[in-house]
Amino acid sequence: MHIVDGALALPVLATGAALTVAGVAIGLKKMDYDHLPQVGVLSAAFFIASYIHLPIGFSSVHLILNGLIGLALGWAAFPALLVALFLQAVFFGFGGFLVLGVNAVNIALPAVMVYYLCRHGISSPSPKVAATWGAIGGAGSIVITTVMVAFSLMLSGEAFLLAAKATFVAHIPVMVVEGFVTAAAVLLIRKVKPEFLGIDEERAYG
Amino acid sequence: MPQFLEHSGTSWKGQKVKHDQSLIDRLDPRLRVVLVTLFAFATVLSHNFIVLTVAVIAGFLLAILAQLNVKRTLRRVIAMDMFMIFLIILLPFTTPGETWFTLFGLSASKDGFLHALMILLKAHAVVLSLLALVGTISATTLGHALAHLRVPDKLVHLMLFTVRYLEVIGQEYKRMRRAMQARAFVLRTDMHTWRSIGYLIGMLLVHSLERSERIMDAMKCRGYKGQFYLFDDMRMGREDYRFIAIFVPFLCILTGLNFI
Amino acid sequence: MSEQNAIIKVTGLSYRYPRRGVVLDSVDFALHAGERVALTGPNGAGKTTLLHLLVGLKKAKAGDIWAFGESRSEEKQFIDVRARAGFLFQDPDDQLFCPTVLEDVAFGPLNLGKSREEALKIASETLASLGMEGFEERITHQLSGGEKRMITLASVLAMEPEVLLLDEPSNALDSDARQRLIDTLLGLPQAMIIISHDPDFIAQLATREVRLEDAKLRAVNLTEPQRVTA
Amino acid sequence: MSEQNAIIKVTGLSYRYPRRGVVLDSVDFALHAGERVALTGPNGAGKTTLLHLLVGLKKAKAGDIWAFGESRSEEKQFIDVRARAGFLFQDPDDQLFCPTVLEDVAFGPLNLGKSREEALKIASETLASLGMEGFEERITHQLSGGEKRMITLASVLAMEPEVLLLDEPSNALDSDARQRLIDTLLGLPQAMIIISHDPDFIAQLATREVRLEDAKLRAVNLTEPQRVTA
Ligand SMILES: Nc1ncnc2c1ncn2[C@@H]1O[C@H](COP(=O)(O)OP(=O)(O)OP(=O)(O)O)[C@@H](O)[C@H]1O
Ligand SMILES: Nc1ncnc2c1ncn2[C@@H]1O[C@H](COP(=O)(O)OP(=O)(O)OP(=O)(O)O)[C@@H](O)[C@H]1O
Ligand SMILES: [Mg+2]
Ligand SMILES: [Mg+2]
Repeated sequence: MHIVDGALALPVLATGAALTVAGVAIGLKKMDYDHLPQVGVLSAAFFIASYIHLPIGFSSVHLILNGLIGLALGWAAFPALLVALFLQAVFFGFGGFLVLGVNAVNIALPAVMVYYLCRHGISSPSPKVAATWGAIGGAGSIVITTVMVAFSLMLSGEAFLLAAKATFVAHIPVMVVEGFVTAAAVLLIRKVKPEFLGIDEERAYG
Repeated sequence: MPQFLEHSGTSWKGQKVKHDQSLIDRLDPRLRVVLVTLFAFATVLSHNFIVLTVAVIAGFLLAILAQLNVKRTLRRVIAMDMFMIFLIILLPFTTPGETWFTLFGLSASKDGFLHALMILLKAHAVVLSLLALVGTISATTLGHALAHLRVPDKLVHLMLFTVRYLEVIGQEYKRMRRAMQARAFVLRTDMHTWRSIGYLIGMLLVHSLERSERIMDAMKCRGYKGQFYLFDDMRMGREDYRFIAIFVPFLCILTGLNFI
Repeated sequence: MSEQNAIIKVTGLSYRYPRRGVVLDSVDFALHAGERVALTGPNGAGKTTLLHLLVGLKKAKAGDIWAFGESRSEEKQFIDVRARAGFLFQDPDDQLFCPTVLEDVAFGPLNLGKSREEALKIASETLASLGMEGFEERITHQLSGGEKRMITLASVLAMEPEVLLLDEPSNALDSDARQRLIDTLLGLPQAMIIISHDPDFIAQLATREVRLEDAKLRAVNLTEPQRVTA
Repeated sequence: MSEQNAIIKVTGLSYRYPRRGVVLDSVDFALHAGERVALTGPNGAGKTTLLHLLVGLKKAKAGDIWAFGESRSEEKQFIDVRARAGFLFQDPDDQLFCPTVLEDVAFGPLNLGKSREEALKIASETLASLGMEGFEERITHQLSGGEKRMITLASVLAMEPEVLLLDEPSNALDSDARQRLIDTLLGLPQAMIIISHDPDFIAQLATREVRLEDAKLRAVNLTEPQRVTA
């Protein structure tokens, strides 16, 4: 999902950077110092998740988990994901440096959208309903991310159209896997530590 | 990303990329961050093949100067190449223009090929210089350098926490993964696998969060009041100015080349 | 080459950690049916490492491992070993990752290819046999230390293992929970290896003791008569 | 209201966890100079929680806390308490967070406003006084369990605390390390509260025992004479 340096046009880079700065500013404002450890944990988890590979037939996919992170953090997902992407870029050469803004907005904006879309659903008293919304959040964030990645490419040149479409198709298995994995993770967390997902205890326990 | 690269990140503890001590290590971290940013701009914004070739060579030189571990760096660069290989292969066939050659009835254009080549050069120049100049700083020091460069304090603290918890989570992940293996768990393409991995991740987050709270408590018990102490000072020295004296004119020439 | 009645047998087993150096230096060991072997040794001697090697969670640098009548050296061959040996980890927190007790205990049987109904049935039965009925719907994460230990034991036993590998099972238990654990283990027919720093715990359980020190494994003479209880 | 010579004193202290319910119900307790009080009780009784309340890491739902001659209720007031009380955590992994041993031991003195040179000097001296010289440059998370315990103790002592709060200090230690710990603690002048499940460890150290059970704290009669060693 990470785009490398050199592929995108200047206006796309600038727009991405501007959106990320805005998102991070909102995120930082909504996050106080006592919250830092929690956000740091999720940022680190995103980093680790990209090393977890699951087999799909003969191939394998790695997890992205931006849906889960969005559900847990809301706007704070912006700074969390920016930090993780920055560390990956600087220390592992994953993704580029100047495209950091575009990469961050492509991954963090869907996280925030999922937060508003599914936050209510996952705190439903029925575990089935909650799991479904978890799955929607997990798969949905990947769908939006992929669409945004495709758009970033397309806006940078007609020639990328096919690559953009291919990106989308290639990520369909990821959407399925992330859906199931996020649903299970949401189910577990709401049983074990509902306050982590901002779920009211009374609601989760009926 | 190919499988053989897995786990290189789960055991990363925020230390600098393994390499031998070098000239670059003696430079001020703030300077390194600033210079790499300028270099990235000069490279990415250029459309001139001479400039890009020089930039890639400069990237290589920096990597050599920083004495980067060859095997490790190669693995990282290859991993990056895997990301864009798709894009690069498709480009010649999707860009309109005069036909250069045909493959399976598809015509590849020269323009597309040149465009692909340009992306390759830019990406490699940036990644090499980044790994050489910034990847060789330890994450904590980098955090402090960023704070000096007016990056918001909260963001810097977040980064320092993230680096600290990377180790906690990475270890916790490995231990739990091993415990699953010990109960005959094998990764497959099925619901049971996905549910189990979902549980693993959920539990990982809960454990790590609680551990992070306990670590925070332990830090408070030893008088921590919200400030990290570092055993390094940042001061520009003679070597820094010497490096600037070489690097900045080089950047000017690199930019200037675009206009001839 | 393998002894007829040894369930697990290793010869010349060696292991080293990158920066720590050699922790196991050409270790020989055999576990026979019905034995309860205590594995002792100072902190950092490599006891946990040895158990990990036995089930292939770490790869030995040298040496041979036979388990259940076959030589084992590759990851593929160890999958079967792990299905037949029950491994209790040093820290129960590492081992519990499902939200409820019942799901966690059923995880092993599911991996062994049992259907969901079967797995849940086995899980309930195992819990009952350990006197832990009523815990099925409890949240694993909120159990006390002693309860966690018993649940991880249940989740190991639910796989109907042929041998048990127990890493410091009595750690952090209060005296009641500790006694309950001893009684349970004494009632089990399986051969087992028990790591422990608790001399009294070992005295009550073990039929034989081996000590790991300075990367070497040697037998300990059990002079006190009460040590052989079985 | 505060007793003259009590270093720490609590009255009517209560605490409850959201789903767990009440763990401490109107607990009274006082620690006097020179005492070594053993705090015992079954798993999950709330012993760790009680220590956390004493230094303000958790906020009591009801009750009063006096420490070092002052009443403490707000976060600000507890900062001073934490600087003067040395807290050894149940899990040493939670407590070691610097890459090297020396940095970790120097972390506390640095926070107390010492200069870098002073802090490093104090750290080296404390390590030496515990017989841990030579460990300065070791990587903290690669130490064995026993070594970690001793290092965390050093990092607590480096702050020159007036009282010690020790949460299961002997866990997972081998017999040598355990004896070294006992000797070290017996040689320290500070008053301390020691949580432990190990009767022999308590017998060798404690001057008095209190037991936490069913959310209530009560004194235990130490009948055996050897329990009072100081
Ligand atoms: N991943 C690792 N990297 C480097 N050294 C390690 C690693 N894991 C363990 N060690 C070291 O190897 C040695 C053996 O560790 P092991 O956990 O097997 O000891 P143990 O006998 O189980 O000790 P304990 O009684 O404390 O549980 C220790 O010195 C430990 O520090
Ligand atoms: N964050 C939490 N949320 C809910 N319950 C908790 C939390 N922390 C602890 N508990 C519960 O509170 C009770 C007291 O915990 P505490 O850690 O104080 O016990 P303890 O006496 O130290 O036990 P042990 O001997 O096992 O260390 C336990 O039942 C525990 O499950
Ligand atoms: Mg061990
Ligand atoms: Mg405790």
